[in-house]
Amino acid sequence: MTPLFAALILFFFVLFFGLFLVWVSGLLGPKTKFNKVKSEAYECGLPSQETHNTKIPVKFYLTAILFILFDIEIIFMYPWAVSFIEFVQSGAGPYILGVMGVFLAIFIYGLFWEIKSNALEWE
Amino acid sequence: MDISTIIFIILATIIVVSSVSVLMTPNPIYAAFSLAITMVTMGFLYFSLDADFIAGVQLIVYAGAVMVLFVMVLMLFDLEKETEAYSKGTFSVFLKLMCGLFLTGAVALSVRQSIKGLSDVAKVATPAEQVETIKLLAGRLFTQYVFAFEALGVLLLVIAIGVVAVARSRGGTHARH
Amino acid sequence: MPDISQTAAVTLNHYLALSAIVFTIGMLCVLLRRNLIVMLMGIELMLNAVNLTFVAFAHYSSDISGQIMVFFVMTVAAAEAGVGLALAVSIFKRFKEVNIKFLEHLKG
Amino acid sequence: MGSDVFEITVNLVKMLFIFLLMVQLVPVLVWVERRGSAFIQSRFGPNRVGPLGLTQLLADAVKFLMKEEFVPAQGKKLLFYLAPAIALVPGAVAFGSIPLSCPVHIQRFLMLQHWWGPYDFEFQSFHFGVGIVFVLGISSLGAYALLLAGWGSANKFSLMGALRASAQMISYELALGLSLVGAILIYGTFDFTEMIAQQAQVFNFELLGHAFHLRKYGILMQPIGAILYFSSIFAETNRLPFDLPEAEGELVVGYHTEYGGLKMLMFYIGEYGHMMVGSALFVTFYLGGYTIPLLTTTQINNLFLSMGAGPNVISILTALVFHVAFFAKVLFLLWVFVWVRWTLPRFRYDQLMDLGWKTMLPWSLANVIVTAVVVAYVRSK
Repeated sequence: MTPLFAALILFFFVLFFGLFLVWVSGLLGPKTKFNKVKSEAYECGLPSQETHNTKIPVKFYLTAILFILFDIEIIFMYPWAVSFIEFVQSGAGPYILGVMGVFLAIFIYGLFWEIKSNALEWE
Repeated sequence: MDISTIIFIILATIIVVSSVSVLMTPNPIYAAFSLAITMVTMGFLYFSLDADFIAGVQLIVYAGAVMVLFVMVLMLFDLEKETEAYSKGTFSVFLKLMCGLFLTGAVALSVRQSIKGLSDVAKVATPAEQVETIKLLAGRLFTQYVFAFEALGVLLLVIAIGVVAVARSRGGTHARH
Repeated sequence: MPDISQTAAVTLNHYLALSAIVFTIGMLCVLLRRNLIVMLMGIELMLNAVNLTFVAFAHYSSDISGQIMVFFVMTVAAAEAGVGLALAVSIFKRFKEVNIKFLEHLKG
Repeated sequence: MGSDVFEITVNLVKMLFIFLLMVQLVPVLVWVERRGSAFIQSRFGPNRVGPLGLTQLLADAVKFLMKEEFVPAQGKKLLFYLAPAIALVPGAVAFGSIPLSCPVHIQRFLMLQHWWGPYDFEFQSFHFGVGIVFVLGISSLGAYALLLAGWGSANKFSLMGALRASAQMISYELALGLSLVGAILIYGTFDFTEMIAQQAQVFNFELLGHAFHLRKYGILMQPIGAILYFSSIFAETNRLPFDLPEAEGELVVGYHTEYGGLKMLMFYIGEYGHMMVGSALFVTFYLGGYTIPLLTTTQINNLFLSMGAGPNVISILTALVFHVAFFAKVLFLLWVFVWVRWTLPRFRYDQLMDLGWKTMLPWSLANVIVTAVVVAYVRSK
């Protein structure tokens, strides 16, 4: 049993278990006739002012884009962190610190630039 | 048929079906979700190739970040159905299809030619060896490829600044009022 | 009599063929679709196919460099998606349109 | 695949057991949450159905099952039904890769006129060498359930809730990922089992004339990392004080506004699963995993040996003892979730984002830098 095969079995098992639960809940519940008012989108007792496709602030997407960029920089730190002790023990400690130091300096400059330029402000 | 073959067949089928549905679905949101399925399955395929770390990165970066961004942007655009999803004109479609088929043939042929020198039997790594693989990867990354690594740091910085600048920019001569 | 488990095993060919198929689908996506975002998705698909080739070669030739290349390609691909979407959003904000047909008029 | 039928069967049963463990814990947690909230607010909480209101859960389950099926008219049916199923997946799969106890060693034994074994069963569904990277990757898929639900419901509250939730999740994923780098620097591995083995080591020191023997638990070496990690799981799981996606005053209940009955319950199972994975990771990284502070494996083995148990039974019982220890730690952390819920007020959305990007990210960066310098100094000697 390779870990991948086990993970795939679990993945699909849980997915189909979830779909099965959805199906069962539809089967057991009471059946009602179609009701136009009921099947409208939820609103607090008033006719809906806006539809679901309302304007979404650009802010969300800017956050997501900055997230991707910083996420990759963090992913680069994972192999660095995991092999750090080996590098240090083989006498390359200052070198590996310097390599990541330059990278981190760029990262920190980017982060503070974003903060300073109000790209991360939410009103 | 051994277990790795079954895994490969299942994953390959999912990848092909979902990537075809990226091409075929007229609604971009469904296309984005299909692409997300492709990415996740591709990640699992990397696990079967003993590239565990790369597979994890694929899940984190592609499935977890890039595709979320795509979906968010599509929600921002609010495009229910596209009016003209595909390029028109039978001739241009024919041309493009021919291009695609030609490329497939070329790639398949070159693949057939290029694999002669490589052994088909690969060793299977145990979890302990996987850890060593990561350390090997890190060792190469921070010595042999260190310049590329730092250059990517600069690239990401430039893009982080550029994206904010592009998002801020307004006006221009072509604005439709 | 040949050993069935040997002949049925997944070889490099299988991965490369899969990669070629995905690459072609991605290219068709770029060529045929007219939505800017879906075209970007096609590019991501092509990059993924290339990554698969790299990982498969790294596995079958026992050389880790392929995986490092994949790492770099992923970084560049994510950066490309970021910039591409930023441009698409700013185009959409200005013209309320992401169809490539419309963008043909942007000349001069 | 395993070598024989017995091993494969045990592995499958184990997988099912761990999955059911997670699902079964959810009603218990709901009960803890209700009774705990009641305790903090000095009221009774559910106390009518069964002793201490324990069977309230069963009544609730039946009620959820009997709810009417409902899809909004403009909703996208496929996405609407798929979202709750997907919400279950990340928590369950990520939980499967965390070791819940020490491995069980089974010696050769005779069954059905056939010799079986020897076997080594790990107390986890599957063991990836890159443990933490796999868990982070799988949990990042959680955003899809939210986005599918938000988009599929065709409701502006759902959509806004989903967008807020995913923006919040991705913002805090940075601080979360970075706070773990400090711990990985110290352990030098991605593998959970190895991390736990390293934390089981004892280091001795003298203070004020007393000799101390402490386990090398991660929280002693990475206190700031532990705090940052624990705070970011609150945001990752959309719990108070970071439950902006379902802030009742503004967005009804966020992305699952249109869901009812069992489908809504499944989102809760997903959320609690996420909480459990977060807590289990915290235990593995910072609280020594399944180890017990003052007890070693040999001591427990000797205890069972003195009771006259055979080697296989000893191995199983030892694993169970460690399993209980692991779950005691996880349950304590889950209680902290409830505790914090009624202690801290909710943040405003801009404060939440500021906290994630401008406070926690720089602090975890500083943590990484300091840890790296210290590790380089200590290990080079």
